[in-house]
Amino acid sequence: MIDVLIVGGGGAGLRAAIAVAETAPELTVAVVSKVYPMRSHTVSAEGGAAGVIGIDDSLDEHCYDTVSGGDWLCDQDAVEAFVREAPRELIQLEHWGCPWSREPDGRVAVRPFGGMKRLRTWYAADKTGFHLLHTLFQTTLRHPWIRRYDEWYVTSLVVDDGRVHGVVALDLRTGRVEAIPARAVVLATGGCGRVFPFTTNAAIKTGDGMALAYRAGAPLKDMEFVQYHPTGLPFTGILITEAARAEGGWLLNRDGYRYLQDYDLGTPTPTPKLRSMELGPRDRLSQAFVHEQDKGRTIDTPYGPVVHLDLRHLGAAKIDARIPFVRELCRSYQNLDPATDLIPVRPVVHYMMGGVHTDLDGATTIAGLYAAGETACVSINGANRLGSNSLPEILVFGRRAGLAAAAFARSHREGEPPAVRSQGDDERRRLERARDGSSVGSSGGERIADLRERMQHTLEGAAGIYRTGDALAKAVDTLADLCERAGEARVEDTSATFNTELITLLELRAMLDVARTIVACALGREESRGAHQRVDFPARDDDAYLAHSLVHRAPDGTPSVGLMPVTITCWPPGERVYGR
Amino acid sequence: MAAETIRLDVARYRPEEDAEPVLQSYEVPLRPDWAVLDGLAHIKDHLDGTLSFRWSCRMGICGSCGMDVDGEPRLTCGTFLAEYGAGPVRIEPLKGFPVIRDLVVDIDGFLAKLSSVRPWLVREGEEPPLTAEYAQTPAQLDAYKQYSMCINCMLCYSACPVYVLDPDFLGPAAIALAQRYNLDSRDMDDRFDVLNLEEAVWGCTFVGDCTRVCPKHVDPAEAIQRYKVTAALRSVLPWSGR
Amino acid sequence: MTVRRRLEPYLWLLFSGGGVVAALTLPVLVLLFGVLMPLGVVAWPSAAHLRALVDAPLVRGAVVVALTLCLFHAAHRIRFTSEELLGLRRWDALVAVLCYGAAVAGGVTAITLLF
Amino acid sequence: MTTARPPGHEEARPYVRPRDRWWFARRRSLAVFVLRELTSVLVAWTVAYLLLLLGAVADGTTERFAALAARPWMVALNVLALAATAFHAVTFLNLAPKATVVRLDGWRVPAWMIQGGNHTAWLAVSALLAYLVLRSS
Ligand SMILES: Cc1cc2nc3c(=O)[nH]c(=O)nc-3n(C[C@H](O)[C@H](O)[C@H](O)COP(=O)(O)OP(=O)(O)OC[C@H]3O[C@@H](n4cnc5c(N)ncnc54)[C@H](O)[C@@H]3O)c2cc1C
Ligand code: SF4
Ligand code: F3S
Ligand code: FES
Repeated sequence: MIDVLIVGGGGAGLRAAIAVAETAPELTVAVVSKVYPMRSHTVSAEGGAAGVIGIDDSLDEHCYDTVSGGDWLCDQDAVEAFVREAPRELIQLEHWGCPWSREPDGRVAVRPFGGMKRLRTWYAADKTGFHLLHTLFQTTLRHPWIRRYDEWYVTSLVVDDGRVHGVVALDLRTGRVEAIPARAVVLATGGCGRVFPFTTNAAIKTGDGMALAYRAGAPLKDMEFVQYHPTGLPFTGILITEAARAEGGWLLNRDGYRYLQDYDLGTPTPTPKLRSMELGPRDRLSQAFVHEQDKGRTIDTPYGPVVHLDLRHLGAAKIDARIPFVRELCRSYQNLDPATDLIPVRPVVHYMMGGVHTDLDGATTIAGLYAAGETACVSINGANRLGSNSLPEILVFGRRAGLAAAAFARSHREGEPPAVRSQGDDERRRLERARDGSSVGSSGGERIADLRERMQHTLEGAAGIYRTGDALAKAVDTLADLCERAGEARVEDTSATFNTELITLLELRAMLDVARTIVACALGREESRGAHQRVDFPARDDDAYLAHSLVHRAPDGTPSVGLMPVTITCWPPGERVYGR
Repeated sequence: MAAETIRLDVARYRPEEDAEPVLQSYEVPLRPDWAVLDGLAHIKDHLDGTLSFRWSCRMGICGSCGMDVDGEPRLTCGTFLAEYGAGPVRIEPLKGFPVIRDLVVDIDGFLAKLSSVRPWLVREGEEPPLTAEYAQTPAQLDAYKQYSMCINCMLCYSACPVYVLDPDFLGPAAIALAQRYNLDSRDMDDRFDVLNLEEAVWGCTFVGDCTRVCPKHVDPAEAIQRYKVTAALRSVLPWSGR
Repeated sequence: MTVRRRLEPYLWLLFSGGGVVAALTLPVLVLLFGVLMPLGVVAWPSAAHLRALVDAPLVRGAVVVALTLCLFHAAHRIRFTSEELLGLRRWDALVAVLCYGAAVAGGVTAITLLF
Repeated sequence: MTTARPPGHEEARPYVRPRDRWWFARRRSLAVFVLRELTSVLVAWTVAYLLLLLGAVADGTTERFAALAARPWMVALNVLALAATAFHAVTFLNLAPKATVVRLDGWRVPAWMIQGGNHTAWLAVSALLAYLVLRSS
């Protein structure tokens, strides 16, 4: 029996595993991941990780930037804990070997980032997530007692009497479905960007963990807050990191005009100014794009309208030194050179502010079940996450969840309840039927990809940068219908070995559950705040909605949304001011 | 549908029914900005759901999508169909690894090799408190930076004839990873016991194809040759620790 | 196995040294003695001149070392290439003895000829 | 960290490709590699040839050696040896910077400089040897 079982081998999961291995070596700890850990999506993060180290910086200022960036929907006690522990975690990573970029005197270097008033973003060139994840992964290799289930897909949580007892998982390699009993479970499964058609997120970001918790009875929180990143490459959705703007890049419309000055984001200066213009927060920049599009000042391409990101004035040498990956990506995937050409960009779905509702230790409402990372919502991101806050978040709360799970496992030593095996058996039968095609006529049923595309376009139409009540209400019905049809989708592949088609179907079902909560929460919140902009309710309404949305799964499978108060400690709601 | 198409000849291996891989042909649209991976995704989504392959980031950083494309190990997310003119394009699993299914190969052996070189900072003495970082100048960072860029895509293994003939060979990426730590000013180990072996650096005959195919310019061939010098000097001059 | 592990760095040093010597000296020597002189493009030096060239014991020593290194270089490469081309990895110990043995024999021959 | 594959999880058998005898013919770069390695055979021959010459000098039978050396097949073999040793020299001296990374004050000396230096040395040594052999005859 495993003491602490961690679902997910990304930054949050590995940090949790190390925390357990180092502080509680007597416990058995395992990491289950549907891809090899170093393939996890954390690897794609580019720009950096925020943590206060500068002498002219302070914890309070980082808190304030985060809270105002999140349009006052952050829980301020969580933000304070986060900001306090972030520098420690980043130094810890340095001690484990992370190749942070450096100042000439050997100290770690920091760069500016969107919505941050000070230089506090640590970076490893523009492959921060890559270096962070590989450092964590390699550090876990020191602890041979961390067991790894590589390429196992968790299909459900075993919950009995309000308490988690393990998971059921499918070994891709052999096709076997196994119950893995555990005393405590940490969900660290990352985000769900793939519910949208155009996203920076990797193929594996299908919101599995959110769906697992939600189906098991734990509520999700603030699901309506979906972050668009203002600069993705058209077609692929590959991210051009915010660091490109932090280093001095400009956003230009079809007339070569720095249009952000028209949207209350300050006045253009030749060099970047913190919390101003191109360094405003992501929600505001993405919204400005839509207005430019409405005014006909964007550029049309086969993949939709774009604006231009101009890095040419930085020169090849600076680009190569600070943001080499941007140049590499543009050259390999867009066939242009940012040193001499304009980069076409458009807003792209990037990050999920919402997730499984947890407290400061990652605890969910189910005993023994914890969540951390993008899949969780501790509420430090509020209505809009600031760039470079997510990497430190997965470290701080990954560690906290790991420690809390270890403590739980230590104090709950009883054996495995019979429910574990029987649920494992049920799940096995269910999945085998799906694979044999005996639950569905394999010739009947619809294609998984068709259903997925329908879902994605429904979400983009109804829950994009700007939303209306009508569209959302319609989407509620469309998604309910898609959910039903996904129950009978066609699986042609009957092989037990590495059956990726079956996984695709399971992922689609997870995404549909998550999509329904996004739409339900968005419909419920009749105001505009941060990344949630309702055309029919354009103002922020603190009287009614200075509160988190909490969504439960009703017995009939529909989402039911309630509200929960926001924790305010030092920073009462105010106006979000940028560029002044 | 688009008028222009290209034929992909894809290796299929279903262990339950096939004794060895067979090529299966598919016609997919030929679009100027489609990578080989987009072609495969098109097959899986619209033509044949039973095709299995790994991918995730489709931006050349997660290292999952390495395959043999027309005889060369490539990252399929960064290889464009248009490179192959009128086609057809032959897509096979990475050579040198056991094939689990279709385009999916077994990488557990590779992971065991990575772990065997102690790929973490080895320090002596007590851990310093978490209040300050170890100092490292940009020049010191530069000394190992390139070797830290490896995405574990295994193209170099597939390209290395020594590895393909002898699966016990520690191989390019694992040795480069060892050097990444050896050359890090914060590390205190030289990993001599695991690198100074027949199956480690001395197995390499400097073919150099590992470096040629590496999509991240890690230059593992260089890493290995440099360690040969280190190991030889250490053997001749016992006091030259590192 | 452990013996071979300990030997490997030395063999490699001999191989590398030999590679350098072979690269720097052999092309010009075959060019002169193997091609230009036999073809009569340049005249053969007199026997006396040649003997005088290798007269000093130091020079003789150097010639022996240089030629032996070149042979080690060749032996090392032949060992690995034959194994790779013919799939003889399993017989490495035998191949190695044959290859390096031949190089040693060549070195001994050089000594007997020059001293 | 270790991988967990519990016993009893026997998977369907993975396919292992048989050894490819013609691996070196599949890619140009591999063919060049094999050629480069095979120069060693002619390096060995060159040394043997020079040993024969030394033997002849020692025994005073240089005349007979010259006659042997002038045989057409011998000349052909040595032309081949010349090509091989020259190819060896070029590749070997070019690859040297891989093994020796020279850093001056944190600045990495670029490969072409090291290679340039190596080739200059080659030229100098060759000139010196030619001078020694040819000077008084
Ligand atoms: C392109 C890009 C750039 C970014 N840049 C930055 C940046 O500069 N700064 C910043 O702070 N943030 C950045 N972010 C955000 C940040 O990278 C992510 O929020 C963060 O990495 C999430 O980490 P995680 O550990 O929660 O999840 P992930 O790294 O996504 O890991 C999820 C893990 O869960 C596993 N998993 C999922 N479902 C299952 C299942 N059903 N069964 C078993 N295992 C499962 C997966 O295999 C994986 O190992 C960026 C994001 C993107 C997309
Ligand atoms: S060294 Fe290069 S080719 Fe080899 S695994 Fe690493 S990135 Fe891939
Ligand atoms: S291809 Fe192989 S032989 Fe050495 S130089 Fe690279 S590892
Ligand atoms: S899909 Fe990640 S490297 Fe190609």
